[in-house]
Amino acid sequence: MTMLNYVMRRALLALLVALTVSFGTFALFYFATDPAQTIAGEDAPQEMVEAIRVQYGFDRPITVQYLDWLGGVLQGDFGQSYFWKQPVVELIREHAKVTLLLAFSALAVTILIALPLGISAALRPNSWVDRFALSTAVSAQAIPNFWLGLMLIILFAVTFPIFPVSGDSSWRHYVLPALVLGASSVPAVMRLTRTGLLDVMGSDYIRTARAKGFTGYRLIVRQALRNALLPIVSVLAVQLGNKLGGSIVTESVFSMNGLGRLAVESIFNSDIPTVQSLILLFVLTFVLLTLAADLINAWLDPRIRMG
Amino acid sequence: MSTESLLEIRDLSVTLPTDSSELRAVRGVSLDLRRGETLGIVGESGSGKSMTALALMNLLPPAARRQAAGIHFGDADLATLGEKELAGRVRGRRIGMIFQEPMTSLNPVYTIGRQLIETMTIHGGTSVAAARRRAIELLEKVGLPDPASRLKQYPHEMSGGQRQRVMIAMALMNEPELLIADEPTTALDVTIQAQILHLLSELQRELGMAMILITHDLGVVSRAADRIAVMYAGDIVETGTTEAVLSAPRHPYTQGLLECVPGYREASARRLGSIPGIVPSMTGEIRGCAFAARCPRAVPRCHQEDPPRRPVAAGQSDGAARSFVCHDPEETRGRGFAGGDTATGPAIRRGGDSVLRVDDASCTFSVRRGLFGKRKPLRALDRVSLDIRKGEVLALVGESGCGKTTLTRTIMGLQTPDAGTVTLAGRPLGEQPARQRARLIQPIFQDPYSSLNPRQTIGDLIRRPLVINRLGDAREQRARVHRMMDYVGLPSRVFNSFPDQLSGGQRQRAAIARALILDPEIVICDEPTSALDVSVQAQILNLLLDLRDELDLTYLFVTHDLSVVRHLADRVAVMYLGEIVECGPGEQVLNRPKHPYTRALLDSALSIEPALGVPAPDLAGDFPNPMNRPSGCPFHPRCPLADQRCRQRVPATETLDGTLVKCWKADTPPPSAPLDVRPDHNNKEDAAP
Amino acid sequence: GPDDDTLVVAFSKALTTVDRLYSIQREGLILSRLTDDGLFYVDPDTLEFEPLAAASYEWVDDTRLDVTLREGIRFHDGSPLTADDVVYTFQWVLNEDSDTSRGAVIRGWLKGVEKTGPLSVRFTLNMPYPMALRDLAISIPLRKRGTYDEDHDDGRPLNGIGPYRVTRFSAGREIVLERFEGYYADSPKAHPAIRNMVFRVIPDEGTQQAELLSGGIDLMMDVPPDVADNVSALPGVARLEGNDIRIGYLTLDAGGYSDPDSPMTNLKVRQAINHAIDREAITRYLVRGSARAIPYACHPRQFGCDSDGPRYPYDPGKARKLLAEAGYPNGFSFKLWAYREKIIAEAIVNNLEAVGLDVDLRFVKLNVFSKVRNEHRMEAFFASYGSGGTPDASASTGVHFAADSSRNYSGDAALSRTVLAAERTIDPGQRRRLYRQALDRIAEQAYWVPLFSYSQNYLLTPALSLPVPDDGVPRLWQAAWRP
Amino acid sequence: MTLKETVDQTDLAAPSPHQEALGLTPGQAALKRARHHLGLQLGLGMLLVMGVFALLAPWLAPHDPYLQNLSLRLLPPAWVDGGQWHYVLGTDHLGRDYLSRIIYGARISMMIGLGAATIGALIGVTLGIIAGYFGGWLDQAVNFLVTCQLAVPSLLLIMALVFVIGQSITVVIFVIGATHWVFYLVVTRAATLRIRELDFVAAAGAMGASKWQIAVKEILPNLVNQIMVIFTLEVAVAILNEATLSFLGLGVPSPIPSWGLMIAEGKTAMFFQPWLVILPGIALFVLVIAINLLGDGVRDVTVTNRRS
Ligand SMILES: Nc1ncnc2c1ncn2[C@@H]1O[C@H](COP(=O)(O)OP(=O)(O)OP(=O)(O)O)[C@@H](O)[C@H]1O
Ligand SMILES: Nc1ncnc2c1ncn2[C@@H]1O[C@H](COP(=O)(O)OP(=O)(O)OP(=O)(O)O)[C@@H](O)[C@H]1O
Ligand SMILES: [Mg+2]
Ligand SMILES: [Mg+2]
Repeated sequence: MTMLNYVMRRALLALLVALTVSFGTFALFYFATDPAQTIAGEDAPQEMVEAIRVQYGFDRPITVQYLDWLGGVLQGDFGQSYFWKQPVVELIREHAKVTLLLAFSALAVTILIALPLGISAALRPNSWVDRFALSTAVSAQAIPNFWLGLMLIILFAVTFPIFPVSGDSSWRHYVLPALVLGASSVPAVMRLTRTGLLDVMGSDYIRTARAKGFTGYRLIVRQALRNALLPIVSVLAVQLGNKLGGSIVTESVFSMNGLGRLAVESIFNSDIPTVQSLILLFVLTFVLLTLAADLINAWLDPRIRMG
Repeated sequence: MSTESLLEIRDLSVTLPTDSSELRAVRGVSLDLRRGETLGIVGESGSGKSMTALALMNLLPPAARRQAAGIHFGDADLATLGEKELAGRVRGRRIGMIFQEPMTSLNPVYTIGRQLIETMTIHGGTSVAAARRRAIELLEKVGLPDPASRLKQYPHEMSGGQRQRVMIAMALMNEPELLIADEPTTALDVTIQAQILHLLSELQRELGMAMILITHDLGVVSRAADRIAVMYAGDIVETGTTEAVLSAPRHPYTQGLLECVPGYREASARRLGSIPGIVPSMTGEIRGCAFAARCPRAVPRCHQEDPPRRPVAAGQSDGAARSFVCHDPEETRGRGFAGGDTATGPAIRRGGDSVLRVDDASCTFSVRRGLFGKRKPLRALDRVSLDIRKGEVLALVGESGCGKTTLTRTIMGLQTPDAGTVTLAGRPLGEQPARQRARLIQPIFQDPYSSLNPRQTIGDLIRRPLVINRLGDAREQRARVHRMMDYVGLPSRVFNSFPDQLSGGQRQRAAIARALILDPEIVICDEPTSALDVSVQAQILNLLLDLRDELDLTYLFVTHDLSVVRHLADRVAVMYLGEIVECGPGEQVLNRPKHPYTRALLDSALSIEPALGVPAPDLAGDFPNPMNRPSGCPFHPRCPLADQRCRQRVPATETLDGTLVKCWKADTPPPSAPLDVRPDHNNKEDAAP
Repeated sequence: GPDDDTLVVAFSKALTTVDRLYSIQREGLILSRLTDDGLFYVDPDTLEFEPLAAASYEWVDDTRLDVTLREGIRFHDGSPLTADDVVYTFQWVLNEDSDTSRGAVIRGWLKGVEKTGPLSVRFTLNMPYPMALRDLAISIPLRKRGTYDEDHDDGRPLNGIGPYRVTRFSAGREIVLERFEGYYADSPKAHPAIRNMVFRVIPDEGTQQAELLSGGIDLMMDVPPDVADNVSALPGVARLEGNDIRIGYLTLDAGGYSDPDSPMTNLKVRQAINHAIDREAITRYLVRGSARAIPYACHPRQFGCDSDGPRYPYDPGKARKLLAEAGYPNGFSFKLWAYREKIIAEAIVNNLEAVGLDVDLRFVKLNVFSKVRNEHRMEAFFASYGSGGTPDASASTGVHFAADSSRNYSGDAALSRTVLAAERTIDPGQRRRLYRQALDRIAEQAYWVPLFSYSQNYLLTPALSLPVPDDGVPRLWQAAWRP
Repeated sequence: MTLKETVDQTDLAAPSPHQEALGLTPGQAALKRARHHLGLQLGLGMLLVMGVFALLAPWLAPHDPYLQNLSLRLLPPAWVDGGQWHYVLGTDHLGRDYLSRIIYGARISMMIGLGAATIGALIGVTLGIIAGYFGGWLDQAVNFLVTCQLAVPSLLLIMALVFVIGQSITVVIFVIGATHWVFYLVVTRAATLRIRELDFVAAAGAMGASKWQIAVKEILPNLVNQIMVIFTLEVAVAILNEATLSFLGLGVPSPIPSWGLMIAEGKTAMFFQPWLVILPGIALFVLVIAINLLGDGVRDVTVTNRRS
């Protein structure tokens, strides 16, 4: 089964990547930070810090510590968070909910804005729609994410208190963050939709279809769309990946308890088991998403499927 | 063929906006077409042929604007019909269209079946089942075996020839009254070209369609068209019956075009005629005759006044049938084109010592197909042996993908063979340093657009070999470049220009200058003219032959154009699927071919013979995929003579009449008569009324 | 709000556990004063250590302490508190394997605990330890016997004896408390007014403000003074200002740990730096509130914080002169490390640059900071110390000047001996003398630049009344709704 | 601009057969198109203005951006009640002149943008050419690197790196540069793969040129256009990244006036002194939009043969 083969190859790559990256992070933290102090706290007396150092085994050589952790992972034990004193798996499960919800609603925002805009721009190049779409893209690209978040808070949570300022406990908490996070990938997706569709519309087979008598929406829907979707699927996969691992800024501006924040906090606190597990998770997500995009594309495009 | 008029185009113009000004791609074209008739439109690249065809059904690029006094198609005026009516009633229904690029003209993500069926169902009134039956029927008709299973295939699973057949079937689904074929065979191999053209004329006759056949190949129109329209710079400069136009061209451009075709004049004329200059850019207003700048007969009036349309009424029932657009100045009548000096043609040379030997060279690539595919070996060269002798022109012919380029790359040391050796000047190539090799052997490539680095000026480009080989100081190098540019006929003002600023012909001259500046012994020309228009091709061929004489060069000339081979080759080697199947002296191979494949190639080549029709090819099928080579003789699946032995055992190389042949049947006489007494395949009894 | 009788408090940092035995975070301290009672507690008004779960205590001698428990104290699960529970708690803490965050400290002085009656226990000490009551008051909440047994799981986040019980704990998000109706009535903390309390984790200050303004939270703690100024100017917000036992200081590498040739080993340089910093201005404009510039290495409210050592008033001219005398007329470059209050660090840098020093401010997170500090690689750092809320000089001098402390950059063995001796002395007069001696030495040698004491700002809804704490730890059980 | 666009536009061999002999040089043609490109001119204009500000900051800024005046903290802009014309845009929480800090901030942003984009380009282009031209296991290795880089959220990686290495402008530049080379790499690799097959590369081989000569002299010059376009975009990305980093507290160290840092510092007071957040935000927005306009313009202008 060749597809299985392919998937295996990718899995192997993912494994290698995960190992490399996680060892890199491990070394980085080993040489630069003192997790014991964070665990003990700012004002902790020295005996306490020392006790913790020994108790957690931070005094062992790096390879021993790393292999110890790795051994645990291989047995399905992702360890105990130093800082939260909880099983990492549980910690991640808890935070993942927020991030998943946020990422998918942001993706929905992106799709709802970018696709219609991109499609209408491509159908009438150089028209006002096109210009509008392009200027939207250019400006959206230039607004820093965190700043947009702050402005939205000033506007819609304080001046006009429509939405809550922060938190993640109800759907209303997700509106502004999803908007911010979604807006960040609008330019890329919109432009890609536009150029992709323009390319397709300028292609020989669309000319053939027109010569056969296709026009209007039928031309788009029945002939162009599937081809134009190919690049979009890939870019959406990448964007979703970015959102799942990279909503750091949004989560911090809106104080949401997602994976991004968890990652940041764990870094700041040298919570190595959590950092490591998160990185494994991110690598896995990335690989899975790109794999999924490849498979979807293969399903959409017989050329990829069969060569 | 009836005399009822089907299509009347009056004063059709197409303009396209460009960065700075407007490009007038079509300038006031008027054309008539009768039911069942085939009209050939010929002209060089960029003359506006495609734009004319697209303008008929308004399939122009979005920015283009179309104007016409009228496009009367039967009872409808296509010039005034809205997009909706055009789409609903005309496109695909009454007018079918086939495009040049079969590789990209089918939607890659849908099956052939879906694309065929929707052609009918979109216009309503037909059930899917009926459309499906029709699709199967038509696929059968266009010669695709096992049509029902073909419906499930995707375009990329088919070869170019097969796709073009699908395109034809698609265009015919609704039995259109008019079929427009825009260069339907240009991208295909000669053998396939002949098959497709033959198929088209058969179908046309059977269905009684009219057809507009657009091409730049005079050989193709001469065989396939009833009438011919010659386009130049967006206008039709001469029209008439094929026979009349080709045998007695009246417009200087038509004359020039014909002079350029190798083999149009007697084979003894080793020097081709050529039209100087290039097709003008069609931006802005053109004053006077568009051709005047390149015309040997031009007088001052030609540059100032628009030339009149002159009917040639001599004994025609239909006055519009033959005309040309020219001032036709009396005083210059009979003045021909530059290449008229037949006397200086080079003599055929033979003998000389072997300067390059290829012994049993094999070359295998490993190719992955598709995302999930495994790597598979692709054998591009299979134990090829060849030798090139001092001073000769060795032509290497074969269909696309047979390994010609791989062989030349191996010879130049750019590709290391898996097995076998290449011996250059008595030493194995592998043992020679690259620079030493470079001074013995130099290439000229097919595509003058990709063979010159767009980021270097022409001067730097030509000088580069000297720099790399550290020959002379900067001043000497520059002087040598100037001398070389002189040699190849490049004006020295282009020294500081970039390749983008040059025409195709000029670029090819620059490439030649670059190849020759190291003073090599052997020049490898990989299809050096196939990307060029005929008029430019003639210039380059002439130049190459002149240079050979002056610099005492040896050429390995790769081509698939047999008329070019006939024109200049001393010896010919024929390749098929990575093997050399026949190799021998030019006249021997071309006039008395031993291998059935050589014979088929020669049969398929279309020379300008208005009296003949498109021959029925006796070569079955397509060029096979080199990934799965047939057993035994690789040619056997397509060979009309193949028997059990051919299927099982690889033929050995043997020598017959000084020709090397690799065929079990080399001594069997051909089933059909030799080329020159070939029976008339002409199906057009009424070619010239 | 008062409507649902729920006080919502914002926490900037997430609490990792509600068990005070396993956390020393400030937030945990605030919370545990609601959920847990120790044997003793800090009287909020006098800052004395008073019995809480203990009815009375008695020092048998320097190393033995008898404690009698109150009657009728119940855990949140309804079971009564007994001497067994107390013994269990302390034995658990003393057990090396229990890994409590206080174990190391308690083990330092406590030898053992034994039951002397159903409601009385005896503590045996390793050595005379004046701060024993403090440790019992601040660090050790009482636990039900068997709480940490392997098979023990009663499904509740915490089983304490405090006036509030935890009904929900979701780490990093919120903690929900409910008034414990079974709380013993003779406790000084009895009869809290508010029924429910929610602690929401909102790391971002701006967000906290917005929440406060929009009614999402009722109380914000640790508010930077600027924010407090701004927000309290708005209607619907009240502001409280209180003391904090925390002090800010610079440590200079007098011992030459980071580099034996460091300019910081030069007394004149250290004195120059002391003179260069305008602590008055910094205190007035940046720390504000009840904060004061401090002349010595302790909080003025702490016991033993007296010294006659030299003071270093702001005098850039003198600082320059001292630098020149020390051989650095053009100043020198060094790295100043810091991990909190960036604004103040920047102001300090600005002062130092004004006298010709070239300062590279390394503002990092605590875990990096402490790594570098513990490896003694800093030439100078800006830090602060809260003394765990203890109003006694021992809480900070020992940590900073004991010989084996990684925070000790003085390299002064004699000073370290003095400090250690003070920690083992019970007699108050003797202790006072020893601390004065130590503080004098620190000031003379300018090992530190003592900067200022902190103040605490609270923002709250006007509907809430809250007594201002003196030690910086709010006593939420005293919170009430204004009528 | 997206990856695919850039990759698509590497259509080097796209013939422009109908061009007049001896037309414009590629440079001239681009200039000519630039003259009709509004976005490009607008972007360039804005960028020039900001560039002048950045270069001449010491002369243009009314105050020393580092000079603190604790007694004049948090002055509002001059036109707001309580503002002073002496401090046109007010002061920050340490009493430093906000206008001067914003002007100096342009310097920081540009320095970081240019520096990081250059480092990214060096890494990405080198790896891209190596992967594309030499292929084989080198390509595999580079592909592995790319996957590593992409699989970890880049902001997280940057934060972790800055966090452990320590904050300084150099570190920020290097870390951002070292994490933003994938775009260069993908585009150069794709273009190199395509160019490698072109005949002029074979011609150079036939002349006896070595592999490195071919890579540097034949292939690299053909990548310049795309590299330039990506470069401008990456400058913008780097600037935003630095701002984000500074906002999260891991960017350039205080007291260097970085816009992101200023926003972060102003954030706590954003409901009361909103200009502290809005003003640097606007500066950032204008700079980035100018760069993006320039980048889009350069792409439109240098990429030939783009129909529509
Ligand atoms: N999409 C387009 N946009 C702009 N100009 C175009 C476009 N297509 C063709 N042209 C220009 O229009 C002119 C006529 O082109 P046309 O395709 O009709 O030529 P042709 O005779 O079919 O040439 P060829 O033999 O190369 O197909 C040429 O100068 C060409 O450059
Ligand atoms: N680098 C390569 N990798 C994989 N396969 C290759 C490579 N180069 C050539 N091939 C394959 O080898 C076969 C021979 O190719 P080659 O280019 O030599 O044919 P050709 O006769 O020159 O064709 P054309 O007339 O189209 O130029 C083809 O099937 C081609 O696909
Ligand atoms: Mg055409
Ligand atoms: Mg070839």
